[in-house]
Amino acid sequence: MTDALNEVLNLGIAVLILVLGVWAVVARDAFAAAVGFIAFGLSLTLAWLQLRGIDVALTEAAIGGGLTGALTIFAVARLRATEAAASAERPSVPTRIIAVLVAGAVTFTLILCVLALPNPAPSLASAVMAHIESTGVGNPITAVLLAYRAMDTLLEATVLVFALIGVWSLAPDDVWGGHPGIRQHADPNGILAYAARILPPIGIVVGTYVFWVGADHPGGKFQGATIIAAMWLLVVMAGLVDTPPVSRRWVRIVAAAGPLVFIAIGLAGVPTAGAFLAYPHGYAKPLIVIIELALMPTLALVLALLVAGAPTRIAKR
Amino acid sequence: MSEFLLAAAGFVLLTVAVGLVRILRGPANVDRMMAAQLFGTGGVAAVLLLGAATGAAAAIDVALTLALLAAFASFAFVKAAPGGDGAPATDRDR
Amino acid sequence: MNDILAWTSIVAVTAGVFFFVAGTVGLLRFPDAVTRLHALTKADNLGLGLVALGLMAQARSATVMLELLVVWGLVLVSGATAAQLIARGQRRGDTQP
Amino acid sequence: MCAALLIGAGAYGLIVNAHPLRKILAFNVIGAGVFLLFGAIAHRGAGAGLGGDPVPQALLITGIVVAFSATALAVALLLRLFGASNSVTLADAPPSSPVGADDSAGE
Repeated sequence: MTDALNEVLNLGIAVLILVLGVWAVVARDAFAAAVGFIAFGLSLTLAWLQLRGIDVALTEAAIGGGLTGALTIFAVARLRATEAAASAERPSVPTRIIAVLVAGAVTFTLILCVLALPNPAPSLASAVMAHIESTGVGNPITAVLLAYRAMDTLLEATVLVFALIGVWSLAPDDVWGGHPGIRQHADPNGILAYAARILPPIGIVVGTYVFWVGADHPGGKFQGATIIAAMWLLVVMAGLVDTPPVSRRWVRIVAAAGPLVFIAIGLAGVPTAGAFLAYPHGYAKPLIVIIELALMPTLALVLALLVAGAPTRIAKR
Repeated sequence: MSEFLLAAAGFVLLTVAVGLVRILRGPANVDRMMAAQLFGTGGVAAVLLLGAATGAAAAIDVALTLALLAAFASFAFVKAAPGGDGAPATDRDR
Repeated sequence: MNDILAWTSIVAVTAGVFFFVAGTVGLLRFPDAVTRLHALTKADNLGLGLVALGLMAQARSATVMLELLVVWGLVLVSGATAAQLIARGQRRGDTQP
Repeated sequence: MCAALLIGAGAYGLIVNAHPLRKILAFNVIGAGVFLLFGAIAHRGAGAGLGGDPVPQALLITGIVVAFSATALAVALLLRLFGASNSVTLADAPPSSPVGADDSAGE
């Protein structure tokens, strides 16, 4: 009974995701497409929940639903003028037929591959669980992220910082190093400012909580950092504070600190444990906590500034 | 009990899906802005019910995140949408 | 005792689902954006509250109950704010078409 | 569960759009499809008391975050292109626009 219900539910979520995904691509109006895309991200969260990837569900809820949504929606607003011109040059019918054929072929091949997946599926779960004791961390996903595959996580944090450098370097010459994003003007006594005063304290508590439980339960630094970044952006949106000019020293120090601490600990592993990113026996848990603690502010800052975009205004001296 | 909760989750999800179709078709952007609202309530309820049905306690954290970020998304809509607090022009003017 | 709790949650969750259905019916049937917004926000928030209440009866610890309460409170605050903002944007669009 | 797998495949059928911002969105949809496929595979590898194989799940988190940063960079590039040439298509941009004069990223 439960299984059948579950199956129906999964099917329903699958259909919902498909419809929203198609909508995000074919909708005539870009705003509608962006809204559909956000709903798409939020329904993916449900799918992750059903696939028992609660950590992934948290990440998707935070990044897919919130930050990517805000990013695209602001871009749509700023590019509104170009929409008419772009929709005027719709691809010709033969082009579209070819595109449909190509996409159909890719889909068909993928379905064949999916049906050909080995059964029972290969799994590293038991290998992870066998060694989790030595990391001192209770959440297997945190263990994988920061112990077994720490190199990936380090590279990821570095990629984020480089993406931010890339975004910043797109600033025009005259506003180099200025404030990113558009200056928001809102009524300081308005309802949005009110919400921006109520929500962030709760949000920061929730973000820290999600970060803290990450050691033993689903959660972790990415999710917590995203929540905090969103809260900061909310305050910026309400016009209560402005984004900092990117040439400020503290911005740059915070943006670089997390990966640097990570690399330093990794290098320290060479003499003490015999390999880059290896943890000496018995010190794994404190070191992992230090890395997470160092990465957290970096991630929050970088994620928020990635949404804010390239500098657009001159820094006030 | 878990069957009941699962069925309830499915039902809520169904109403969310129906509402979403209505909202996305909506004639004006104002209608579309409600999408995040809808997920803020319906989606959170579905997540809570699913979590309770499958016994995943951490689903509440997901619901918490979803609630915060859905609020963030709807504020972003309002700021960015034509006719919202951000730009005064509406779609039809262009 | 357990029976009472179970029935409480069944009744509350059912009532919550009913309000979700009502909200969606309102969304489908009401003629303009402001009334649709009204149906969506009020009915759905009540529905979520009832669902949270129902699940609280199932909760194993006080922390979980508190978390459920916080979830509902958050959605209430943000939902009310966003509804205000959307409705305001709608009205501005009406007065200067 | 196989039903969920098909979504990943279905999402691929979506590469037909003119506006570059929409292309970015479509690309994200494809990415989400890939993630979902990977997640479903992770779910098949459940074992040792876990709901899914934790290694792919951890990689998924990494993947989602990196996809977000790539999207942010793409959007920033697009906005800069628009700011520099008042157009979002490379084809008919006036040749005088100094696009990409200062992209010394990755220092």
